[in-house]
Amino acid sequence: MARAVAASPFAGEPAVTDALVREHKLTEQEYEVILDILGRTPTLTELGVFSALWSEHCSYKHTRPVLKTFPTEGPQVLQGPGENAGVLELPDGWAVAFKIESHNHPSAVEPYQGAATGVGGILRDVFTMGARPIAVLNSLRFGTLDDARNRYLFGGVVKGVGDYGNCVGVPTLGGEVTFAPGYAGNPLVNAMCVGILRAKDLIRARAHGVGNILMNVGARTGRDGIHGASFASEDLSAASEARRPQVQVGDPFTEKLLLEASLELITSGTIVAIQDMGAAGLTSSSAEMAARGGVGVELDTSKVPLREPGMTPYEILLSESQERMLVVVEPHRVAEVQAICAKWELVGTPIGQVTDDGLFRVVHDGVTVAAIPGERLVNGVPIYHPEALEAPEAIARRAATPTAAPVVDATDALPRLLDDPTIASKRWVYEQYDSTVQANTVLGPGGDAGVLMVEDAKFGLAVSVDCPNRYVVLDPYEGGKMTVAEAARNVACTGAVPLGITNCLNFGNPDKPEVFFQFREAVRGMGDACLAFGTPVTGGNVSLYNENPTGAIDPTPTVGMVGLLEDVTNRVPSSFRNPGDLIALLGDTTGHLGGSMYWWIVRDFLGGPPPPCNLDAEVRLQRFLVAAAQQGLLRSAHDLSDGGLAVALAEACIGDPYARHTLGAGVQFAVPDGMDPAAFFYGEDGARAVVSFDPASVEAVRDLAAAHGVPFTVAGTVTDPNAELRITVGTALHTWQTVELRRTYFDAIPRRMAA
Amino acid sequence: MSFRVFVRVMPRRGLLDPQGQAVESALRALKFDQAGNVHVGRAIAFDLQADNESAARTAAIAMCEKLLANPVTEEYEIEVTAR
Amino acid sequence: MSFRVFVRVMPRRGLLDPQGQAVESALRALKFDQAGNVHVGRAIAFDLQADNESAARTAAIAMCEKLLANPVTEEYEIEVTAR
Amino acid sequence: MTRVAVLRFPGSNCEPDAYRAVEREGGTAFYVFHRETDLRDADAVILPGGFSYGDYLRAGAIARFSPIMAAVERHAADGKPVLGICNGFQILCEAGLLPGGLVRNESLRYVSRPVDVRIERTDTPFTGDYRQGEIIRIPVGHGDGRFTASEETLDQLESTGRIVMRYVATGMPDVHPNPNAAVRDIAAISSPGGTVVGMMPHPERLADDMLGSSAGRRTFTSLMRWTRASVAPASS
Ligand SMILES: Nc1ncnc2c1ncn2[C@@H]1O[C@H](COP(=O)(O)OP(=O)(O)O)[C@@H](O)[C@H]1O
Ligand SMILES: [Mg+2]
Repeated sequence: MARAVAASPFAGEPAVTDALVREHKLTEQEYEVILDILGRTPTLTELGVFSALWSEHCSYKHTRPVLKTFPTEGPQVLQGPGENAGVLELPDGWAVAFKIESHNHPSAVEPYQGAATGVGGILRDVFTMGARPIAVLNSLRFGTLDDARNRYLFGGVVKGVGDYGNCVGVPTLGGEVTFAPGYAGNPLVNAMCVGILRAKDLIRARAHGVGNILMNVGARTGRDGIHGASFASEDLSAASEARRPQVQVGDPFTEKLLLEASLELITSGTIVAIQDMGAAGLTSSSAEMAARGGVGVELDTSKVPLREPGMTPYEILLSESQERMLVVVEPHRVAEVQAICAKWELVGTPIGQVTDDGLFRVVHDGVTVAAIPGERLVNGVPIYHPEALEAPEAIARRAATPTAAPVVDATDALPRLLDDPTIASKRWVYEQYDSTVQANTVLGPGGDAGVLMVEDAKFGLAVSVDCPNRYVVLDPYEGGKMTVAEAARNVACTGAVPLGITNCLNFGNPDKPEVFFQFREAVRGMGDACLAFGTPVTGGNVSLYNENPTGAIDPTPTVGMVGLLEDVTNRVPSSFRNPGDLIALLGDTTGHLGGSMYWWIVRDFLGGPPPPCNLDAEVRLQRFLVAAAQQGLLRSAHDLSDGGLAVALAEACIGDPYARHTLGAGVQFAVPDGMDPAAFFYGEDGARAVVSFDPASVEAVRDLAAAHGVPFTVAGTVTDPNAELRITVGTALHTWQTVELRRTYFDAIPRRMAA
Repeated sequence: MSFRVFVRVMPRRGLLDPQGQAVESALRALKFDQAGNVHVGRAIAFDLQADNESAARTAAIAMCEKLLANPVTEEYEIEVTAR
Repeated sequence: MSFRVFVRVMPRRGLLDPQGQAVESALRALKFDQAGNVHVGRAIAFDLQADNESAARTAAIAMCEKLLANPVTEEYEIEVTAR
Repeated sequence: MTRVAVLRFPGSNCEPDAYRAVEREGGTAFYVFHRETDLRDADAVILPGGFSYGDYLRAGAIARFSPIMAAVERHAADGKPVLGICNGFQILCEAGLLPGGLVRNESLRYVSRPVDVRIERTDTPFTGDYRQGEIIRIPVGHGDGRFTASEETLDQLESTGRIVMRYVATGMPDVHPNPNAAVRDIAAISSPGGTVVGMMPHPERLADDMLGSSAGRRTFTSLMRWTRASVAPASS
């Protein structure tokens, strides 16, 4: 193991004091370990380096043991957790790289730049694997839109996501937006990127080859986001308001050049390794690459191209200026790298080298200002095993039932639900995102999952990002399972086989036992579902301390799923296609209202047990949907989630976001004994979908459902353009004008944003 | 009294200004190399009714603080002229 | 000599200025109804080396004509101050 | 074989889509970098969509000064086909190869969605395979797509038949047919001779049946036919 050596403070740097240690968010215990690692007092520069790498964001010190329980293996996995992005194998020598990451805290302070730089970061994670980004997804959560601040945050975040992805030229194929009081003051902004590569071009971020050169490629370094890493590991407070000047500004134009240059550097085999400078910038990228490669690094911070004069090594090491890459290259190829950079209007600057002493060493103008044993710097952080205990209130809420009477009857509840921004169309959002650039978008936003084709390939990919956070807050384990189940169902509805997931675990302060309970149980549920579905976890990210003065956010473990359509021509849309097609309901309906949107919107009550997630039933439904698509049996398939059966039927009638007309439907159901029609319409039992198909196929579809053990009820037919939606339950007929439902559904968000 | 107000909202000093950089290099490419330290922001012009100039300025400042400038990323300057 | 130049590029009079309208209604919503005739454009600031003020102005005009403003859709004003 | 130069400015991002659309129809596409000065005997030039120079200052304002643009001007002056799509249209306007300008959408928001446009003119190199008055549905994706020009210019464009596409209502009840409030619903215009065309919609993004429609294909089949026949440009 590398032994510590001396380092001297940078000119004018104060000596490290207890106060400084505290300010760097290091505990006494952690500081003891630092003293032991160094065998001396750290310089301020070293303290800053430890503080960044030992922040929750970079070190996972509270969550590592729990994350280890995720299933991460499978024949399709080319790269699991531990790199910038996970990679799965596809047909014909192709592979898909994907990853989701949060930018919650920056977006709470500056929604536009926070969201924009979040997209920039996740794009870099994917193209540093050698993959060309082909899709972006985003998962967003805000307080309710009746509040002006929430509208401001929502509008700013959406514009930020759009402006960045649009400029780089990556289509946004999907996402989700939820509005709930639990996110007021602490919005969640999770961005996912999916990239495609030739499996042979896969490159890992591991520094090796003693004497190889470290190069800084891309933007100059300024004082942006210094301590962003520890900032992201802190409750939002007056203090973080005061940190405002740290906001990072994104430059998608430079990102696009960086993307092209990086892919050219990788596919031309010019470089040894590449890593983006994300959280904790130069420090984490260099230290992590060295640790992964089991080598040391020496950085000369005086060589780093600066945007502002007089920056100290401390600032240069911790700056989070965007659009920068750290590249490892053999000495004789530096000029080649610089030529490729120049072709893309970028600068490549040697700033250090790979060493054999295992040290993370920083020199500035010839003075060694930091020298830390690299392995212990990256992996030596104390690991915590916080107490996990469910809050009594949570247990009580799960047992409770609504007391308020319904504000509307079972029929009028449907427009109410379609007008709720969480259920309503998100067209106002995805219309601001370019969804057709790259000319591969087969199914864009608005359906269950985005589907894209790959040039000259037969297969297609389906992508979705989901988190039914209402279920998770009520029952983290069942909710965790349902999160993966919903993503898989969405992907399967298009006909794609769920392949694997990435995840972004957004939770509150892990030192609160009730928060850590939510975390542990949600992860357990997600892991169980991933095992059942054969969809390993390939990576992700954890965002803790999502708290504001009013307490922790609702726990939100977001799942990003990638699925494979062996033949993209088999993709299935989510809304009805032709008058005369038959409509069938798949799965069991028990009228489960616990945790439902109906209780929340119509009875002003969030509680009860969420629908239990039957993994076996989910798997059977997924397999049926995939088989039916492969046999070309289905004209549409739409899964049931928020708002249950009635909302799913309404959405299938309302049609595509730019349809010239709606379609009507007439369906009949025999009510299960004594079930309240509201429960039947709006209950949220899982493992269900509404499908439509050519009447000629009815036998084939029925047999296929039977073969997969999926409950199957032919309910009625698709009727004429702009006709009514008519649902007969038992003897009672309920009718709605689909044209009005459509207006309500598409107007809900624009109406509120115009306010 | 009626005043004409011009507000100049520029990126906060120290923050990256990619637009300023792009314009600066475009100017260089066009051989306008005597120009430097280029920054690009927003210009807002409006008429304002107020009792006197200082009242007008006070109102304009309030507008900038509340709406016209984003204190997180921008700084502003106000120019008030009677008309 | 060194000069500081401020250029204000505004939408051509007569052209629809949705940004100006949006800001105007936002100001009304915030009860700043003493403001009217709001327009939003671009502000460009830079340092300029020139022998004298009129040379500086001439250079700045050339920059606007060539790059900084689009005569079809925009009009500009220049402010030059010695420093 | 029709040789089509697809320009690459820093920040262009639709050039692979245009390249594919040309090759799909049997043309030979090749990229020409902004720093180059020669179009390598291209029969036609496409300025693709994207965000050249990040759209900083004004969309297309910086790209128009790229070294390659002198060659594009010569190519246009020779009456050879030039197509500017979206950002390419913005660059052509900034360069003065087409009149008017493209400014911020009235909604102040970027808009990505299909629009219905009517083909107003079929004697350009890019619309010959469409039917006069035909309405096609095709995607747009832009934040600065509102075409504007002086009344005189607009009247002249109308009277000389240089409006190539207009946004039209075909009943998408809940969206405005004109996605950016372009004056006189103008989606595409041409040079006096019709050989230089700028359009906000993206035909190259809808040139494959797998995408649910191939309404954009004929923009490129038209070009192939036009260059093969290489008839003199129709002048009005
Ligand atoms: N929730 C999670 N599940 C699985 N792997 C995770 C999770 N969170 C983080 N990881 C893995 O830990 C590594 C470090 O994560 P992160 O710090 O987010 O990467 P980056 O350095 O790109 O920000 C990544 O490889 C990531 O995939
Ligand atoms: Mg990262």
